[in-house]
Amino acid sequence: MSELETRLLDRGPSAAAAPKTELPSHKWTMLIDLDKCTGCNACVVACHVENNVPIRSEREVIRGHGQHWIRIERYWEGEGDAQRATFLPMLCQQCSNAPCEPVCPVYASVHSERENLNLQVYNRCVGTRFCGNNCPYRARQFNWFAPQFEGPITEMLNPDVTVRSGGVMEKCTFCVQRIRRVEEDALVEGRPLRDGEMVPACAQTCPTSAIVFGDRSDPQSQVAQRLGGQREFQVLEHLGTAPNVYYLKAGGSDGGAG
Amino acid sequence: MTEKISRRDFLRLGAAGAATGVLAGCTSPRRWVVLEPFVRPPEQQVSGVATWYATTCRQCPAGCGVIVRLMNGRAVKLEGNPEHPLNRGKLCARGQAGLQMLYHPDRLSGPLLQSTRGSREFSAIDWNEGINRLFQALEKAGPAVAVFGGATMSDHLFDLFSRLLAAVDAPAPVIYDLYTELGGYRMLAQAMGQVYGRAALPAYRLAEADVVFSFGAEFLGTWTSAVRYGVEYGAFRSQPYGKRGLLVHFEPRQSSTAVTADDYVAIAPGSEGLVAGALLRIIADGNLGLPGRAESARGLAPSLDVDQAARESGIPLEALQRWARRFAEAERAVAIPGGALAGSSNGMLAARAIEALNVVSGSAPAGVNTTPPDLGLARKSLNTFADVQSLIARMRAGEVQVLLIHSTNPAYELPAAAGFLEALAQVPLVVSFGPIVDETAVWSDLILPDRSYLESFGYEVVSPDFGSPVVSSQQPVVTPVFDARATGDVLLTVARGIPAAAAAMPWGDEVDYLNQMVAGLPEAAYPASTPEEKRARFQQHGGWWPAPAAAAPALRPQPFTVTAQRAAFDGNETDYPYFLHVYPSVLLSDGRGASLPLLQGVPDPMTTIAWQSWVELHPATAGRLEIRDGDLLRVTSPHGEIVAAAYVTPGIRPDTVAIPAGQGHQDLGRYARDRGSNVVQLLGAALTDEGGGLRWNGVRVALARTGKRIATASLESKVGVTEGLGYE
Amino acid sequence: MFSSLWWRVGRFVRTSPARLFLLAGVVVAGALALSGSAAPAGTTQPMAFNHQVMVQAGVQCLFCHNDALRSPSPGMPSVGLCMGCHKTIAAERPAIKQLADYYARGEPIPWARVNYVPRFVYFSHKVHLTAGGLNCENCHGDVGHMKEVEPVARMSMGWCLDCHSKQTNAPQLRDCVICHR
Amino acid sequence: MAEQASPESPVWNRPLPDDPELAAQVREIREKHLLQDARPPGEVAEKVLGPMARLGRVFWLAFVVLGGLTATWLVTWAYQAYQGMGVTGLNRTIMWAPYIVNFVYFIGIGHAGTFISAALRVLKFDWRAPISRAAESLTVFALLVAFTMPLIHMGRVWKFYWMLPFPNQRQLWPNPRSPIFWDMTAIFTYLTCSMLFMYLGILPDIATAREKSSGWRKRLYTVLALGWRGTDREWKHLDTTLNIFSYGIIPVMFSVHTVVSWDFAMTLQPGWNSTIFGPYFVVGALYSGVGAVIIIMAILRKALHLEYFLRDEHFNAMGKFLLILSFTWVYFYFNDYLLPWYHKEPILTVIFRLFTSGWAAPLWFTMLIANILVPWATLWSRKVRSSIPALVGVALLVQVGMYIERYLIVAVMLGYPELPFNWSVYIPRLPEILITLGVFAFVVLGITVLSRLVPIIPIWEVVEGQLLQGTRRIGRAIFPAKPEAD
Repeated sequence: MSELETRLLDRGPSAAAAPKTELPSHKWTMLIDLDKCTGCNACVVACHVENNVPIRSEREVIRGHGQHWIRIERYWEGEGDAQRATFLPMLCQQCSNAPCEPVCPVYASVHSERENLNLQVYNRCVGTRFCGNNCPYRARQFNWFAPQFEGPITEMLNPDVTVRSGGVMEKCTFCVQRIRRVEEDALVEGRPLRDGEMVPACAQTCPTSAIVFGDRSDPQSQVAQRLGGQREFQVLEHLGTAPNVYYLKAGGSDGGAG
Repeated sequence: MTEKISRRDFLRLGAAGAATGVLAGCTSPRRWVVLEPFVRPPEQQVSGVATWYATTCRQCPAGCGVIVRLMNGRAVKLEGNPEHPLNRGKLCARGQAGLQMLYHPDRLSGPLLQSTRGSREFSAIDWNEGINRLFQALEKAGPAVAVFGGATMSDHLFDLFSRLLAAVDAPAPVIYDLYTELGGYRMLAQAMGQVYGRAALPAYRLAEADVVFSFGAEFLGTWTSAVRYGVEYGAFRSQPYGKRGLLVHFEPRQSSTAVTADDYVAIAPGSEGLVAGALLRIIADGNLGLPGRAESARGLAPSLDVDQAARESGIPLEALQRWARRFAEAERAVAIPGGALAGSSNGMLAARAIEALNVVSGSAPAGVNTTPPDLGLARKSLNTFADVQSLIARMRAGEVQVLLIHSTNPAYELPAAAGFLEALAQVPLVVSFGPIVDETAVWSDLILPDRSYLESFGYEVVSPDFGSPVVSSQQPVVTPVFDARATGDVLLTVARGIPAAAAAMPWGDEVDYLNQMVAGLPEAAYPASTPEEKRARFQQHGGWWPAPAAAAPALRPQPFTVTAQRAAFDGNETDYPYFLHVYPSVLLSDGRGASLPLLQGVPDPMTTIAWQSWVELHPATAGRLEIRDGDLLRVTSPHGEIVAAAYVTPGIRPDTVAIPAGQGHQDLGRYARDRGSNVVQLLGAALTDEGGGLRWNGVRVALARTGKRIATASLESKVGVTEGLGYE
Repeated sequence: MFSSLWWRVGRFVRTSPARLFLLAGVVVAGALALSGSAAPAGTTQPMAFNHQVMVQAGVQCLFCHNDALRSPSPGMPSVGLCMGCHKTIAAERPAIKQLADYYARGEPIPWARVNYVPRFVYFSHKVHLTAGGLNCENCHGDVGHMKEVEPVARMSMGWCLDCHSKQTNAPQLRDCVICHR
Repeated sequence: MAEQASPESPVWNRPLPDDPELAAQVREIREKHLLQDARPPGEVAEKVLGPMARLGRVFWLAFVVLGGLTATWLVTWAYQAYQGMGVTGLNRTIMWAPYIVNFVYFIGIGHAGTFISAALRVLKFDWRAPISRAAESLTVFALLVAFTMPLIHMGRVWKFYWMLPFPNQRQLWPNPRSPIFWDMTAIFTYLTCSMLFMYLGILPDIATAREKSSGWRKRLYTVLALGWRGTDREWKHLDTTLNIFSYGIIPVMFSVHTVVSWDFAMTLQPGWNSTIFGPYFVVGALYSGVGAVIIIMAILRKALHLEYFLRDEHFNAMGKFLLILSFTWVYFYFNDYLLPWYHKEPILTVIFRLFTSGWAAPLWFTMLIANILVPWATLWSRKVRSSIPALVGVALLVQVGMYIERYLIVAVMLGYPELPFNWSVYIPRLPEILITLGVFAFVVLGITVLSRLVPIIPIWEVVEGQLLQGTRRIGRAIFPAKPEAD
């Protein structure tokens, strides 16, 4: 029997010993290569299923109440033959200097130093929507009505994620329920997190692997190695929100540097 | 049912109670929350920890491998099977949404009987009565039985249907649906047969390609296996030393593949073959490209005037020359004949012309030039529209007593001119196996709902195979949610009563049949010693695939001639000024996705519209006819008329109008009903010149304002997206 | 009839206003008793299950709640697990007969949950028992000596935070994401 | 030589000078200035309390109509809270529009009320005496409404108490860095300050009313008057308290509306995050507030026949005040537009083009006409300022202009974030319209009911002012002069 089970078997209330292993902190980062994004929306559907994001009816979408934690923004550029469109997957950028955090009156939008993420505590949100207005990326989605999951569809809801009620703000959390589960497993097994062990739902299903996810504080990670190229940019950098989502420019000559 | 308890019965009995918390009342919650433990816990079930099962996605005919995450006995997430050679751990939007089909609120629980067809008054009957009715009809019908199947019917079910029909010596099942027709599966297979001698769906490896010319092939949206082509495209864009390849896309409408391409060429509809022929001619005449290429081009190039071809296809001559040189000089150049060709009158000619480009560049498609080892498994072969017309003729002649329809919706997918519904009247018993009441089920007498693919056994031979044959396995991942029964079991039960069929199908139930089939498979990539272990590994890994063998030698193409001329369009220019471009919707495919809210509610990539159908037209055309977004237009073609909302987009040719397939259902559940319009009603039933396919891409239409408007359910701000970016 | 009752109560009160407070007290006590918001007298478990007897017989927590070390939820013992021993041991006791009934009918035992955490809170037994270095008794009290399990404390946020804020070497334990996601 | 009020002849029957020309001048002065035209205190009180008690048919009609609208406001609010915020016209880009516009508008109106009574009291402008209480009542009701607006806007309004700093077992406090928390504290202080300031001012008058009324009014006034006997000690304390309050309220007024403007200035939204928003909103508040007070003065003058109290001199002074405020507002408004127009930040050029030539142009131009063109073209002439209908017309236009100006800032600018994909246009739906109408009705209802419950004109201030006023003769002319009493 492991040392652990022996301790448990002597059945006495043991002093609340300090946790043995130190809780490591991470710099979760997402890298989206716009050269590979084909706008197929697989990430959008995967995110809906993973995070219990409700699908709104036609009437609601017409009134602008459509909720997608990640959406594909399609912009038209150029004229005539040079007519181009770019797909820009837009989701919460988990800003390190997030404009939505200071404005929330009830600490529902808080920053997690350890995970370097912007958290949205659904049960604390009272729905003033100040954060939604202050997000320049409009990445925050509001539950204008209470979501309805009809019939047995409630069976496919992911038990790891809170099903939000009406009147609550929600947003992409980098699949924080997966991050927590992977961290808990690593913590229990007493080992550091491996790169690629934590993959959000969108990165896992993206057919062209346009979305790469990892902890950029670990130099060996996929993300850290691919950052810093000429093609790298961040959306609305000039606002100083220090987002944690990096994009790689699309296009370039067919033989040019990657 | 035999005395041996199959895996499904074990699941059904064991998992009687899942741990559910029922919170009721407002007094201290502790007292009222009931915690129900299992009676007999299934062995791998740890409440709170996920278990994963491997199975196959049946949302489109490709057959990608899927692993399903289960929490407390409920399927909560689908992911790509990382080991599966086709999709390598990835899934497309339709694959991800497949889970909602399992828990769809409109799924039928138990068989239904409809007194008068089209009345939609169904009376529930139990399974014994349903199966007895089918059995008595089949027994009486003898050879007068027909099966109309779709491409997403699993191969094991196709095998059982074929054996049943062969036993009662009725003609083989007809496998045909709108998705494979719009994708041109059958036509491309026939073309490959003429070029390489083996009629199989081609698969083009892009991972190492330098230049890819795609002629109307939306391989990043819906064509053949959008996931595998996504994986290939990802590799194509990140080749070593920063090489990202050149993708050129020829299509009248700017699809998501067109906008991700490096160069998009808005060619005139129906002129793909002409352009390919012109390129061959230029390579041959100009002696371009690597050594040897010009000679083989000279052998194949059609005799045509390049200037006239340029004028007709709407591409400047110097552009044609530029593309011809790029294609000829690229070491690994691939030309992909797309689905749009299948609908043109000269589809086969165009496909051969484009395949000639591949022959010139020496890159034959995978899955065509290798002779597959004999797996001993049945494999669906798709039928042409001509076969469907002959089936309809048989029905109209009264030669069909019992018609079985599975995983296809002909009442919605076939054009009215095909006369399917009229012919249905002559068939005494129509049995539909759809899980949800769709348009065809409304015109059937008996509905024996099949299980969703996440609840049923089976195998599917993957098509297109990218070089090595793959068989995907299916297994139930949850206790069946509704009282549906696997069609395979229904057939085997019925077959036991018919002497000829009983001999041909000796198995007790589907699992017996599958165990025998799997036992016959050769050595797989994963080790499996005893037959039981091979069966278990077959389901655990999610299928069978051989160890990666060396690339098979490229088959020498047979001599074939290339002629190139523009496709014909019915409807004269004056009455019907616009070409109609029909394409399968990226999310709803050919309409089977319309029942899922996950697919209806997610915006279409190019138009960002959800829940609606639309008519795409160029701003110039819209300006001339004073049409704005959301105006309801009456679109009339020589064969029919529909009303749909306009969507003005710069991504289409001024003389062309594009309408996606998928909406316009009267049935198929609460999410699909009365939404948009069905573009198939505009199509005629004419055949293509060669190959017997449906000519769905050769229709001209006229537009007329109805004066009414609807609000478009689009996610984008039209102003912001077009002018906004420049901020002028 | 009601008016006479009303008159009689009025007379009773009018005689001495002090009785008014007596009447009010009665009404309030009645309301409290009915609404059940008074301290819960004890859970109505479907079967009399006595932890004390089990523990004295040498059965450890992990034997029945066997998922506690490998899953966020400790796992309730299945009816099959109980029958594993009680098919033979003390089979004649009424409670055990009741257990055998449930098993025969293939019905799960509808235990009433004792310790409750709202559904938007994610608590993991695995982490607390292994990395947290805690023991079942730290939170659930000395269940080994309880005839019928009683909640030792209302598991509210403040209660959890008392422990979490004491972990000086792991300040991140006060992060919202530890319990809310 | 100041003409002193000798004890034998009380102020109200001071004889006219015998020289006919001087007498004509004195008669004219008494005609123009309320405080010169003294009447016996009893008569002044009767002029106020008389019409107050007579609840005519017009009052009950107004009460029913306004009461109905207020009821629709509350019912619509309940419906919206029950159904969810989706019933409004808000969408994923514009998450704030109607109610925050009302919030800023009503806090704006509120400021003018207290500013007029407190600041003019500090500056010793005695002509403010009859206006101050009407203005303060406007403040109180406008603030009550403004306080409910953020609550109406909340998705889960039943959890509003989480925004209040109370100790709880969750060890969670409201976020002190959030402008909404500042709003909450600012409005609370301002509401309590102005209520106290008004209540103190009303005490002596309620005592007067207590003496002169009967029945339920008498019982009500005895309770409300807190036993005011009018002793010198009480007057002394009242005077010092009112002074303290009036000195205290002015900085509160400036800070509250600056805090309200920080809801917008502290954000990243283009068009909002400019440093001029503080003073710009304060001046905007005063501008719309003074307009509103003019309207309230005109309505009360008509309804309660207060011609004696609210004379041409008051309307003339308020008209001039409005004109000056219009100048300052224009300065701040174009200061806010000048810089973006100059440095051509892309997104702001889009918004600017939207206002000048886009779909929002009609709104923008009506706002400019209403706020700048009309007041500047008319208010300089005394004829307009003294004809009450004209002045009320201009004031109403100013209200419309200022409401549109805030609508442009909140509802229109919010629809144009930096990423063009998410641009959107806000279209008001029924709940917002009903709630906005209901809220306007509530403020007017509040003032009408208050004006029938308590004397709306401060009798003691008028009487005190009349006592201290005198005339001074310099050479051939007589001027109204106020001897240095305090």
